[in-house]
Amino acid sequence: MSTTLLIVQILNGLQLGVLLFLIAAGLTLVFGVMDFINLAHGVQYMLGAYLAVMFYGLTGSFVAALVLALLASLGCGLLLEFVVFRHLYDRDHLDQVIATFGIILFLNQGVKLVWGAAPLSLPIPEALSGSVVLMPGLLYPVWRIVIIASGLAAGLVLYGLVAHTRIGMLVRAGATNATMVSALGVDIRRLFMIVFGFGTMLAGFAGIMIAPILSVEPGMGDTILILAFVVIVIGGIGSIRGAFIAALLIGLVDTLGRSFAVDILRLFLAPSPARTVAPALASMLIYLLMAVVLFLRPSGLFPARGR
Amino acid sequence: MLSVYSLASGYGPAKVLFDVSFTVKAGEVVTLIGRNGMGKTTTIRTIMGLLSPSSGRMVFEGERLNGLPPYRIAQAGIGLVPEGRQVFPTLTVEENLVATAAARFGPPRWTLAGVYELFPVLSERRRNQGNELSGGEQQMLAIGRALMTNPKLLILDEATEGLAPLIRAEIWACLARLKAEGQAILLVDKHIDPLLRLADHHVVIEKGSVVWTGDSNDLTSDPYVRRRYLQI
Amino acid sequence: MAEPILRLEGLCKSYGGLDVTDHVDLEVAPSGVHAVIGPNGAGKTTLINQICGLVAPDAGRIVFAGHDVTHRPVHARARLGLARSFQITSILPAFSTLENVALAVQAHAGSSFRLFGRADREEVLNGPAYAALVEVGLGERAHVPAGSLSHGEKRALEIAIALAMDPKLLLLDEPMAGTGREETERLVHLLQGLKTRLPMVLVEHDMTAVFELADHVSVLIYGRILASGPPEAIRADRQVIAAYLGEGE
Amino acid sequence: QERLKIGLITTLSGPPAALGQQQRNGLQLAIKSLGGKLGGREVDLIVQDDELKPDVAVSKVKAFVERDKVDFVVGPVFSNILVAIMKPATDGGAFLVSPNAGTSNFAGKDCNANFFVTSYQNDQNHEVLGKYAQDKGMKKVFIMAPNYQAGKDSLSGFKRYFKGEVVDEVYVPLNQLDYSAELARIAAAQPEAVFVFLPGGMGVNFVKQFRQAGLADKVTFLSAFTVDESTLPAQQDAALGFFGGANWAPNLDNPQNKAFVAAYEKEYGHVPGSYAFQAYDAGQLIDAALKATGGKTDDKNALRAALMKADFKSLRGAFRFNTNHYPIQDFYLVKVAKRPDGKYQTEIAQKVFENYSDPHVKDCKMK
Amino acid sequence: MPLLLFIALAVVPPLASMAGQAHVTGLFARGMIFALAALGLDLLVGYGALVSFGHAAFVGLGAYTVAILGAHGIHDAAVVVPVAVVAAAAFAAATGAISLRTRGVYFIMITLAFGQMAFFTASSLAPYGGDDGLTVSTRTTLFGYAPLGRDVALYYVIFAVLACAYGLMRFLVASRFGRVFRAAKENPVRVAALGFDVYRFQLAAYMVSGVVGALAGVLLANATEFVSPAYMSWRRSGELIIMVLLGGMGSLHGAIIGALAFLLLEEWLAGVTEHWKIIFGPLLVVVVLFARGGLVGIGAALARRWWRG
Ligand SMILES: Nc1ncnc2c1ncn2[C@@H]1O[C@H](COP(=O)(O)OP(=O)(O)OP(=O)(O)O)[C@@H](O)[C@H]1O
Ligand SMILES: Nc1ncnc2c1ncn2[C@@H]1O[C@H](COP(=O)(O)OP(=O)(O)OP(=O)(O)O)[C@@H](O)[C@H]1O
Ligand SMILES: [Mg+2]
Ligand SMILES: [Mg+2]
Repeated sequence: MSTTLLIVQILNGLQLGVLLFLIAAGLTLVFGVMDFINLAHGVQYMLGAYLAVMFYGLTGSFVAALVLALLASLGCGLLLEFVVFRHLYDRDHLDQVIATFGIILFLNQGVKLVWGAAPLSLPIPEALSGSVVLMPGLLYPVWRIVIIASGLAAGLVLYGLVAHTRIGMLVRAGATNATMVSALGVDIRRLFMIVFGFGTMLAGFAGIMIAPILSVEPGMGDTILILAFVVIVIGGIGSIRGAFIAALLIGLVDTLGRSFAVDILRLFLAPSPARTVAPALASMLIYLLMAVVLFLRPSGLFPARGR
Repeated sequence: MLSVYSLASGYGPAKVLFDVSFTVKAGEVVTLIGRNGMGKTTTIRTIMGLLSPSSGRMVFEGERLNGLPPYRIAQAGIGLVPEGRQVFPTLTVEENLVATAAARFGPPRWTLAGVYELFPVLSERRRNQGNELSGGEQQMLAIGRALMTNPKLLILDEATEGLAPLIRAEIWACLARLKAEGQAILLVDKHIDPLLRLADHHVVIEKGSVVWTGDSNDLTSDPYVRRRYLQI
Repeated sequence: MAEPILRLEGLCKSYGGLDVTDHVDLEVAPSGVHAVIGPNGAGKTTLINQICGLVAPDAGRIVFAGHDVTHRPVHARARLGLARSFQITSILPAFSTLENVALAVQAHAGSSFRLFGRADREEVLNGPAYAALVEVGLGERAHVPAGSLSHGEKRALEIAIALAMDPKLLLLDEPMAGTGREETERLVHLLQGLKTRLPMVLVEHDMTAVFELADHVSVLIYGRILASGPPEAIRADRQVIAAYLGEGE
Repeated sequence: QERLKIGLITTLSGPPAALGQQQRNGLQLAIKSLGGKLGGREVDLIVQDDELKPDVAVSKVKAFVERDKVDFVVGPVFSNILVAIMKPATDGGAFLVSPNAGTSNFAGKDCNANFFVTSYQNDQNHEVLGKYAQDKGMKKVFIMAPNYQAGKDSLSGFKRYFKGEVVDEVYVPLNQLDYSAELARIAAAQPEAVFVFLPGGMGVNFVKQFRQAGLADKVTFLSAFTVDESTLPAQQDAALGFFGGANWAPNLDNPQNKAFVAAYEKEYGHVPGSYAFQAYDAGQLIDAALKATGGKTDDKNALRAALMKADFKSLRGAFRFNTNHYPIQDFYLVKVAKRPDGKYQTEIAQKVFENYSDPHVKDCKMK
Repeated sequence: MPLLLFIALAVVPPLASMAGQAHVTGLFARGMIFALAALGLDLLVGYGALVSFGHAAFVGLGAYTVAILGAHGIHDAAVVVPVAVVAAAAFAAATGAISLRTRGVYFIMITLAFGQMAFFTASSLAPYGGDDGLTVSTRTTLFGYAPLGRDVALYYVIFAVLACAYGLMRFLVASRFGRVFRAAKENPVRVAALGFDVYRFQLAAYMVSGVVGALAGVLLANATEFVSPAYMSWRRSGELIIMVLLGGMGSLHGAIIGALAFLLLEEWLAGVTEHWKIIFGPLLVVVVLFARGGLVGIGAALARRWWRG
């Protein structure tokens, strides 16, 4: 295990972390801040990717596809909000779970009906397709840098919005006591609608940005959804900073675990059992991490105050 | 300003209000009096649009309130200090105050600085979360929050619950000042003596119906109400 | 003076830079009402929370009925006979009013790991529970869900629960807050009857009630005991008047 | 004559649904091109989704056997489903024809008289690449697969023929999305070739990221089930020139295959993959056997013997069944190419094995 | 209502065989197995607000007990069942002790974590089929006698277990123990202040629920004659939650109805169209939007309306 490889893997881990954060960002807003359990976040992410593929097919331009897909995601989000979600804000979390699970089934199947079951893909825009040399022996795809940048940007926007604007305050207030916000003269339903639409757009945005490196296929949002929840829970629900740090932590642990588990276990075990145990352990690692974090800090790393 | 005509309302199948009528005129202080569970809070919740009346009429400044959502009612100029405080636990004190602040009718009478002056403790705790405050501090916050919406009519439901005597006295003084400035106020409180000094009208509710109305003099001289609601 | 039922020794608690409880020493006599008064935010609730175990003190010792309970969990202290009411109503909203109280009876009746038999039909639990409800004037409301009680009724229920635990010491955090005038009078009357057999710590802002009930008053300001003594002395104390009582309403 | 009942159990939900759809399409196309009849009998094809859950598959197959009284069960895509349905399908008296999954245990000690495989023994496609790398005289190869049984079988299959240095052997979690960590290792190890087994979406992700990392020009890409007709529409140019191993390719030169590919593309709008072809052959196999028995299914022994003959024109050209009911056939190295019409397909690069049979047959008691 | 439900379930096999639809028996058997698991979960979700997202692990644990002991030639219920029960109780005690320190969504996720660990462990059990799973060659016997050989017999065994578990749960939630457990759902601080060690009550309930799940697993292994790590996947745990919610949590029979409805609807819709999820999904949404308390809630609302005339 050489030092350059270690450094490279650390970088990769951070990058995976930012990628995860990009996906978790919208969920932090809707679930963490607005306190609405939206299992459909994953399929909204998927929908963003599919829409981008479709618009790319129609326009042939990535930028146009990005813009149109974002708008369409927003539209879908608002539509879903109007038809389903607004009736569930003051319901039990579990009602939200079952309804949004229904939406998962519907959209996964719907996507398959419209676009077929085979995986699709979105090419990287020409100008951003190459790689750059970050350091000797380390070629880095430009698009990944773009993803990192957009993840950071999403985080900053979100943080600013939630922590430092009146909209953010009202959303946080509405999450704990919507009636009271409304009784003080704020149309909390409309506000929730806007925020929800924005959250959907963020999900769609993540889907669009990631489509060039991952396959676009039905069900692509399901595993991601779980990962995003892991991120948010480790970070502490409601804390954007926590989600960001947790995402990096998971990225690092997962990447390094995968890369070096075998080498580390070989210190204790014969090569052949090490080879079989290590991958199982690596798969478990993020869950192990979550269990340990929650054991030590039952409300995540950065528990939101006042919940 | 606010007129309520034979209001009936309740929680689902449970009828609580049967016949409540009263008015609050501009610049007036009116109280709702009654024992526990008689429907005072229910009346207020119905006015605010948090419960929908099964019959009756509510008019505020010429606008019919029936069927309006709560935020429209608040925007029409009613500020609420709810029973049980209900401050926003996840917001800091300052955020609690500014989040819903508004000045819908000209320049604001109440600003952050004004509220902090009224309740200096809040200024000390401005960075604390709402749920970290003591009970009394939360009560002050709830009052400040309602004032920050600069309402035409201020409704206080047991706003002095849990406040220390000194602070309570300050609140009465403050309300008197507000009244002098022409602020209309609807009050529910169990401390009758200061209410007698402050209020123009009293409305007594019993089992969901208004059983008595009158001014402070009537109240002190009516033997039945006196026995029930005043210390003898 | 007899051995105190509760003794606090140098109790400290601070949040951030704020000393909410600052070396508090306090002794509660085995009978009578010990009132703790003080301005809002003085640390009264925090003190109660430390006594019953919801908040861990930073330093100091809590001795209850001869046991050092400083590090025992909430439920263990309750088992020793420490009951409390909450300033911010804390009941079981979906349970009926009677069940709320019956659960408290069950707590000291024991055998709660009993897996069979319908608990809601047990007369040994319901009888005392109903009696407690009647005492606070909620007899008629026994079978409605506690969540649909009015605010004042919930406050009364809070007291009934504490009574039903049949405690050795009762901590009352603003029991009169939110109860109407008539109800307050009834409550004062009730507590007056109780205080002969049950020591109490009473935190309250209703001075009429405090001075009617208390045998001993401690004044807490900024986390410190400013004054302690018989009610008459406290009422006349200039410092207390300036910081808390004011000149009366 | 009574209608012939066939139950198809395949994966139609979740990400691998594309594979199940190809299987279904292939079988349906076979029935259609045979005039809606197999062995002269009208066919009722009942299609069920196994949802990739073994217990669901068991329940569906039991319904096939008990409710529908099917004579043949065709399917599934995945080995773990095959293991689960073997007992309920064959105990119930039906013949099970697998158009894809072919686990080693059923080729060897657990071989079953009523079970036929029209694809291959699972390890064989991997062996193709191992043999190829060995023949090419490659020295250093990096190999990788997901951490599950098929993944482990894959890498051991590769190593069975490749005797050069395996610079690293990596198992990744199933359905991993991001391969930057592994790509970094590959770049650091500087092998001549990589061999990967990353089916479905994993393959799409890896191929794209492999190309983006700039490794495609330096390292030969060998794979099994990673670049095929089910993933190429998503991989597109990223996979061009990459190698796979197969018993067939769309451009395999024989008249029946040409007709099949043309008909399939006309009917379903995409290039068929091996899943479709093997299911098509399964249809033909049943047809041929029934023709031999005059459409009768009650004499199981006669029917089995007829199936054993495999007397039909397979799309892969000539093949026959071994005693364990797995095929003896040729295997090829295939390479991804872009067709003039802009679609992508794998094309035969060279033949690697001729009349190849799997080694497990020696453990099978059937004669 | 629960009585009707059980009577209906009891007459399924004769009706099915009369109608010549014997496989329906198998379908309902599977439904009842999941109903059993859902029933156990309902104790946690409906009465304790402890939403376990790793419940499938217990089912898997029970199933693997059958398979692994079977692989070593042990098929007798007298061994299999106690082993499964003890294993599940131990697993529940260990994971519950940690999980119950957390609340709400944190609890959901930490139970998911333990479920996933169980899943990955089972997947790497190479001697027992790894992630391909392994076939159960012989169904569980009782003192050497093979009562489960026939599907109908198996059906009635499942039925009996379900009925017993239901009865047990009914008693449990109404008992003193159950009352404390339910109260802790509403307001744990208050319950602790009354002198109850909330944690112990919740842990005990968690273990009971896990054991019931493992029994379902034992039955599942017998019904499908196959076990696989897929039985433990998070999707399965999620489906169990959905079953409980669909039926209406906190009523026990709701869980049974939910599981049966979920599986039968799935079976039926899948027969209608391959794209059945496009119908099933919105159906779930509609159930939530128009009824509180799941199918049981709808039933109650309809009954009320009918009552009023
Ligand atoms: N959420 C509710 N659901 C059902 N009934 C309720 C609800 N809230 C209050 N009630 C009932 O309505 C009646 C009136 O309650 P209300 O809160 O208006 O009384 P109040 O006069 O404000 O009393 P208090 O002085 O105790 O606050 C009470 O009998 C109470 O039990
Ligand atoms: N968790 C916390 N974090 C930070 N500050 C806290 C926290 N809890 C309480 N405080 C502060 O400690 C002080 C004492 O609070 P406490 O609730 O004990 O007051 P109190 O004497 O009961 O007042 P009141 O009469 O108003 O109920 C308050 O100023 C409050 O803001
Ligand atoms: Mg009230
Ligand atoms: Mg207090």
